[in-house]
Amino acid sequence: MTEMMLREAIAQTLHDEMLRDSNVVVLGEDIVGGMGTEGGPESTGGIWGTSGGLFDKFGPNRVIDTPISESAIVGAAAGLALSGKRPVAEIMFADFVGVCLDQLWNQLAKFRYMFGGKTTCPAVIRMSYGAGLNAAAQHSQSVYSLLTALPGLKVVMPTTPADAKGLLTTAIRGSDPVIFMEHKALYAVRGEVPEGEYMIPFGQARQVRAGRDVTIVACGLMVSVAEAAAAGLEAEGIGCNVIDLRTTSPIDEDAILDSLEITGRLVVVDESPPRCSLATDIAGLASQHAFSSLKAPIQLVTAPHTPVPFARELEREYLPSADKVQAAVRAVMAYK
Amino acid sequence: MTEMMLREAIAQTLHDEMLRDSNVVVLGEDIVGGMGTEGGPESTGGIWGTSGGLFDKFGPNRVIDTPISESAIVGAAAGLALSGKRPVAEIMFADFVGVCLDQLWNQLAKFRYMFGGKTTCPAVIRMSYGAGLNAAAQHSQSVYSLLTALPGLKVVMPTTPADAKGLLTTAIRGSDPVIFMEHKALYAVRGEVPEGEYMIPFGQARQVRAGRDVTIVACGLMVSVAEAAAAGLEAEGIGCNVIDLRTTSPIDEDAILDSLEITGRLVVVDESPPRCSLATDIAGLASQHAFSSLKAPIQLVTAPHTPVPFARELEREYLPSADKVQAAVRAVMAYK
Amino acid sequence: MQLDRERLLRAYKNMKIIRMFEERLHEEIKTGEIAGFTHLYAGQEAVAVGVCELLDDEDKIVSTHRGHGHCLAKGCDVIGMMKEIYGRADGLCKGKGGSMHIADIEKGMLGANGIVGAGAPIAVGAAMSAKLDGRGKVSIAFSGDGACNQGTTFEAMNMAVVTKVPAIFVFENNKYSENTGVDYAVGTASDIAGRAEGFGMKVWRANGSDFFDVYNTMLDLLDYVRAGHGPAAIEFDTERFFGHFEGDPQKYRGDGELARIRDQRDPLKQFRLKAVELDKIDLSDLDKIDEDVAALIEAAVTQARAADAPSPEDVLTDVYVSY
Amino acid sequence: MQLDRERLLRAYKNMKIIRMFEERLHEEIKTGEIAGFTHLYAGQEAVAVGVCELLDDEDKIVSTHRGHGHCLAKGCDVIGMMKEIYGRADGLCKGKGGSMHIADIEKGMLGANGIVGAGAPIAVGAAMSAKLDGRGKVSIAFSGDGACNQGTTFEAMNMAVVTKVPAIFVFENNKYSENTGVDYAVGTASDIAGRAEGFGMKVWRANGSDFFDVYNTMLDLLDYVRAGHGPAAIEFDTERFFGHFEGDPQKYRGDGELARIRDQRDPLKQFRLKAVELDKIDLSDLDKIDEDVAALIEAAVTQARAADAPSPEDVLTDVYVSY
Ligand SMILES: Cc1ncc(C[n+]2csc(CCOP(=O)(O)OP(=O)(O)O)c2C)c(N)n1
Ligand SMILES: Cc1ncc(C[n+]2csc(CCOP(=O)(O)OP(=O)(O)O)c2C)c(N)n1
Ligand SMILES: [Mg+2]
Ligand SMILES: [Mg+2]
Repeated sequence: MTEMMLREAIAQTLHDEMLRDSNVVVLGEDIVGGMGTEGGPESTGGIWGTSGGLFDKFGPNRVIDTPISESAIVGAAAGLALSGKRPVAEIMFADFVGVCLDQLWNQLAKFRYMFGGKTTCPAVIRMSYGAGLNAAAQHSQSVYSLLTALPGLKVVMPTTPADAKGLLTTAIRGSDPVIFMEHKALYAVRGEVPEGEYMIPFGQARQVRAGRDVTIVACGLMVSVAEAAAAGLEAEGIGCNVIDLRTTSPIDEDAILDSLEITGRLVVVDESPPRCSLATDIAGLASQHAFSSLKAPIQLVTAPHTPVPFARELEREYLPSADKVQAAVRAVMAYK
Repeated sequence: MTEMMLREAIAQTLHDEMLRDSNVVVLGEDIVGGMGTEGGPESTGGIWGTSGGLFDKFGPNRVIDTPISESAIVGAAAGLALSGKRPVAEIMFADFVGVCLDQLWNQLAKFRYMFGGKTTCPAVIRMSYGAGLNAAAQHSQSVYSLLTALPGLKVVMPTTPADAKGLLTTAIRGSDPVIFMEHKALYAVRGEVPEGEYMIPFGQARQVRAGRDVTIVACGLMVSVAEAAAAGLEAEGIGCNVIDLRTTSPIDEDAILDSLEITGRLVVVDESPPRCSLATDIAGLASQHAFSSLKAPIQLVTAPHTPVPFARELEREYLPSADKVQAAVRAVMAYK
Repeated sequence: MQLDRERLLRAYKNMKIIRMFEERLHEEIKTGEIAGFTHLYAGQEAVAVGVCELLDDEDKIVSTHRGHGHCLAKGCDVIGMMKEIYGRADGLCKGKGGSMHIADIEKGMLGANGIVGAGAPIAVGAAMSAKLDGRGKVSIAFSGDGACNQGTTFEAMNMAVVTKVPAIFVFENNKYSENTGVDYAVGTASDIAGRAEGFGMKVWRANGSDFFDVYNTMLDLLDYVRAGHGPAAIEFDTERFFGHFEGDPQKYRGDGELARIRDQRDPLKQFRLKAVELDKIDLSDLDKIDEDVAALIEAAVTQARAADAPSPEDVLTDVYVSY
Repeated sequence: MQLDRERLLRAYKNMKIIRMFEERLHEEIKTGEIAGFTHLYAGQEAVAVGVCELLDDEDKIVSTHRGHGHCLAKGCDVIGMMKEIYGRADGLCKGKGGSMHIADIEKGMLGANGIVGAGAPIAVGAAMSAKLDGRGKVSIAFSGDGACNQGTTFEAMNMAVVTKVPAIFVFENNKYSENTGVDYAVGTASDIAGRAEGFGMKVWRANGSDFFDVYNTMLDLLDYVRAGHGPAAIEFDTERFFGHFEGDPQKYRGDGELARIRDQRDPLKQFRLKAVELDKIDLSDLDKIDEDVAALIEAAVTQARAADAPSPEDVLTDVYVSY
C-alpha cells in the first residue's frame, strides 16, 4: 500500500496500463500541456494532474493532445476502439458532454448492438464532474444520471484513491465503453492504494458503514456527505447502512435490496437535480422490488430542479448536505 | 371543431401564430424544402408536413431553411429568443439532440438563471421522437426522459391534434424555453381541433379514462398503449384511471397523487429505457408522497436497457405493449 | 495498382452489384416486406468502388446513412447485407442494425451511420490507430454535401491536420441533402473541397461518375497519404439516381433532370464505353458479369426472404460484452 | 464615426477600466474572497473597446469565458459586474452567474459563456433577428484561437454565409488555448482568418494591440456588414497578460515572453504614444482618466465587499418565468 491522492492514483494507473498494453492510447485537450509553445510539451502536464509524464514516456502517437473539439475527441476514441486500440479520452469537464453527446450516446454506446454483437468498443471516457468549487452552471454538473440512462455505456464513480485505481484498471481492460467520472472535489483526497495489479469488478457496491436502521445509498462526492451524516446520527442511536455504489451502471441492486430487507428505510443522496435522476432510479428499484420491506416513504436528497448557481451561499444551499441527509433519516425513522 | 391530423394541427398553429405575432420565426433543416434546387422553395415543404406554405407566406427572414448543423440551429434559436423574437426551431429527429445538447442544456435552459432572472428565452424546439417505424437505434429514441431531467426546460408531449394545437400555442406564447415532442407514429392521427384561439396550460394532465382500481400514467404514444390495455381490462372488471401527462416538465403531480389516493396501485408506461427514466421519476414521486396509499409494488413498463433494434420482431418486443401493461396491472391487482 | 484486366472486371462487377442491389431494393421496398428508412446509393457507384478498390481489409472506412455502396465495395457479404436489410436473424448485424447501421469490422468497414456528420471523427480515430501501427494504412470518412456542414466534420478535418494522421475525407457531392440543393447549403457555393483546403489539407477533385477518374485520382491521393504526409480530402461530383429515401417524390428535381443524369452521368454506362476503348475488355465479358450479378442478387433476395426472423429475446443481447 | 477628442478619451477610459478591473481582480483573488474560475482579459483591451466603440445597444455581442473586457466595453455596469464576480445578491446576475456568465441584454450583451465555442451559433441567431428587423444592426461573436476549432464555430460561420445575416466573427488570437499554442491546435498554422475565408466570408486582419488599427479596420468591416453584404470575420493578433485562469503558473511561456509582450504589445501604452501624436489629446488628460478609473474600481471593490450575499432561498428563483 502507498498513500497518494486520487489524481495520482489515476495518473499512476494510466501509466501502468500504458506500459502493460501498447494498445492503450490517451487523448484529450491539454493532456500533454504546452504543445506548440515555447515552454514545450509537458511544460504543464494536464489540467487535472492526471496525465503528467505520459507524453515523454510514450510519445505523441499514444499520448495525443487535441484541439478543443470534444465531438472529435470522443469520435476519435470510438474509431480507435473499433480499430483494436484501447483509448482513454479525457473530457475536461463532464458538462462538455453537451458538445459530444452524440458520439457517446449514438456511436460509442451503440456500436456493439447495432452491429449485432460483432464488435467490441473498449473506450474509456474520463471526465471531471460535480459542484463545490463555485464553478457555476456550466462547470459543476453531475452528469452521471444522464449517462446512467444510456444503454450500452457503463458508468463508474470512484470515491477513494484505491477505488480509482481498481475501477480504472477494470475499465481499461474491459471490452465495453466506460464513462469514468472523477469528482473535482475528490482529486486531492488521500488514501492507501494497493500496489501491483488491482482490479475492482463493476456492479459491486462498497459498504462504507454498517447499520440496521436506515439504508443510505450514495455515489461520488455524496458518499462523504452520507458518511458524515451517518456518523452524526450514530450518537443519536440511529444506525445507517451507507452504500457507495461505485458504479451506477451496472448498479448493485442486491446490495440495496438486501440492506432494505434489514432496514426497511431508504434515503438516497444524489448530487443531480431531482427529475429522472439516479435518486428516482433507486426509488424505482425499491418501490418495485422492496415494497414489502419498506416501512416509510423513501427520502430523496438531491440538488433542486435548477442550474448550479455561482455564489458560495447559493451553491452551498444547492448541494445535498449532511444536515439535509440527517433530516431525511430522522424523517424516515419518525414515520409511523 | 374541424377534424384534422396531428401534423396539420401543428402546421396550422405555426401559421396562425406567425400571422398573429411578427416575432414568431421558424427555422430548421428542410422546413422549406427545395432551397437551391430547380424545383425551388416549397417544392417539398418540410419533411414532416408541418411547415408547408409558411415560406411563401412569410418569406425567408421568418422561415429560415438551414444547413445540417443542429447546434447552430438551436444556438440560433437561442440568439433569436435573447433578441426578442419567438423562434420555433425544428430538429428533424429527437435523436439528433446528441449533436446539439449543449445549446439546449447549457445555453437555452440556463440563460435566465445564469443571468439572474434578467432575461426571458422564449424558444420552442420541436422534434419528432419515438419508435415504431423500424427506424433503428439512431432514429427511434424517446428522448423525453433525458430532457425532462434538465432544469430550465419545459417538455411537452401532445397526443391528440387538439392537444397539439393547444399546447403548441401555449409554448409559443410563453416566456420559457420549451421542448415540443411529436411522436412520429402520431403525426397521422386524426381528431377534432377547436377553431380560433386555443391554449392548454402546462402541468395539467388529461384524464383519458376513469377507473378506481389502478392508476396508469403515460405520455405520448404510450397513452394509446395504456388506453388499449385499460379497455381490455374493463372486461375483466378492472377499472383503470389512465392519465396522459401532456407535459412531463412541469408534471401534474396532483393528478397522479390524487388518483393514487383512490387506487393505491400504480403502473407507469414509458417508452424510454428504464434507468433514470420518466418511469422511475414517477415511481420516485409516488414512493415519496403516496407511500401510505400504495397497496402494491409499483410496476414500471418500459423499454429495456438496450438501444432500439431494427427488425420488426425485435422492435415490437422492445416497445411497451398493451399486453405488457395488462400483465403489470394484473400483477398489482394480484398483490396481497 | 495498374488497372489490369482482372482489376477492371472486378471493379465493373462491384459497381454492378451495387447497382442491381439498389435497383432490386427499390422494387422490393414497394412490397412492404422491408421495414425502416432506406437510402439508395445507385448513381454513385464509381466513387465507392473507385475508392475501395485501392484499399485492403486493414484500411478502414466509415460510411453514412447512404451506405450500401460503401459496404459492398469494401467487401461486405452481399447476402448478409440483404438479410440485414430484411431484418433477419442471420443478417450481417443479426437484424439489429438495418440499412443504416451495416458494419463489418473484419473488412475494415466501421459502419454506416444514421447521424449525419458522425463518421468523420470516428475515421480520425481509426487514422490515429493506423499511424500508431505504422504500416501505411489509411482511414476514410465518406461524407455528403449535406454532412460537410456539420460541426463534427469540420472538427475532424482540423484534428486530422493537427495530428497529421492518414485520414482521408471523401466528399460525395451529389448536389442534394434531402430536399436542399448544395448551392444553398454550402456557404462556398457548392465548393466543398475549397473549404477542406481552408483547413490546411491537400485536396483533389474528380468526376465521380467516371470510375477511371476516381481511381486514378485516388491513386495519386493515396500515394500522398500513405507516404505519411498527413490527411487529404477529395470532392467527387456525382449524382444520386433515386430519391433521398425510398418514397421520396423528388419534387425538388428539375424537369428531365433525372433522365439527363441517368443518361449522361451513369458510372456503369461510362465504364462500358471507356473499358472497350482500352482494348483489354470485350462487352461480352461485361454482359457475362451482368448475368452473374443478377443471379447473385436474386439469390440474396430469395435467401433473405426465406431466412428466419430474430427471436424476440434477442432484443436483450449484444448490448454489452458483459454487464 | 471619426475619432474625435471625446471618442478618443472615452475609448482610453474604457480600456483603462478593463485594465484596472482585471489588475485589481488579480490582487483580490489572492485574498480568497472571490470564488470560482476567473479568466482575465488584460492585454486584449484594444479589441473589446475598438470593436464595441462602434456598436450601440441594439447591436449584439456574445462573449466567452474571458468575458470581462467585452462586458465592460459593451457598457455593463462596472459596480454590478464587480458585485457579480464577488457573488453578491445585487450583482448583475444576482450572484447566480459569476465571472463566466455575466450578461446584460439591455446593453446588447448576450452573455459571457463557459462553453468554448457556444457563442457563435447564438450570435448567428441574433444576426437573423437583426436582419429581420432591417435596421442595419449587427451581431458579433467573440471567439479565441482555441474556440475557433470547435464544431459549433464552423457551423455558425457556414450558416451565417448561407443565411446572409449580419454576423461578425471576431477571432482574438492571443496564441494560447489554456496551455496549448495556436500553432499546434489550428491546422492552418495559426491562420484563423484564412479558414474563415474558406467558409466564403470576407475577412480582415488587424493588430489587436493597437486600438487605432482595430477601430479603423472595424469601421471598414462594419460598413460592409451593415450595408447588407452578409457576414464577415476578422482576426486580431493580441496577447493575454495573465494566465489562462487565475492561479495558472504559465510554464508554457518562453523566457521573458511576458515581459516582452507587456512592454511591446500593451494596448494602453500604445494608445498613449499614438494619441499624443494626434495632437488632440494631452497626456494629462489621460492621467486624469487614470485617476478617475482608479477611484471607480476602488469604489466597485469596496461596494462589492460590503454588499449582501444572496439568501439561500434564492437558489430556487429565476429558473423559469412561470412553472
Ligand atoms: C445529425 C443529423 N441531422 C439530420 C439528419 C437527417 N438527414 C439524413 S440524410 C440527410 C441529408 C444528408 O445529405 P448528404 O450529406 O448530402 O448525403 P446524401 O443524402 O446526399 O447521400 C439529412 C438531413 C440526420 N440523419 N442526422
Ligand atoms: C466545450 C469546452 N471545452 C473546453 C473548455 C475548457 N476551456 C476553457 S477556456 C479554454 C481555452 C480557450 O482558448 P481560446 O478560445 O483561445 O480563448 P482564450 O482562453 O485564449 O481567451 C478551454 C479549453 C470549455 N470551457 N468548454
Ligand atoms: Mg448529398
Ligand atoms: Mg486564446
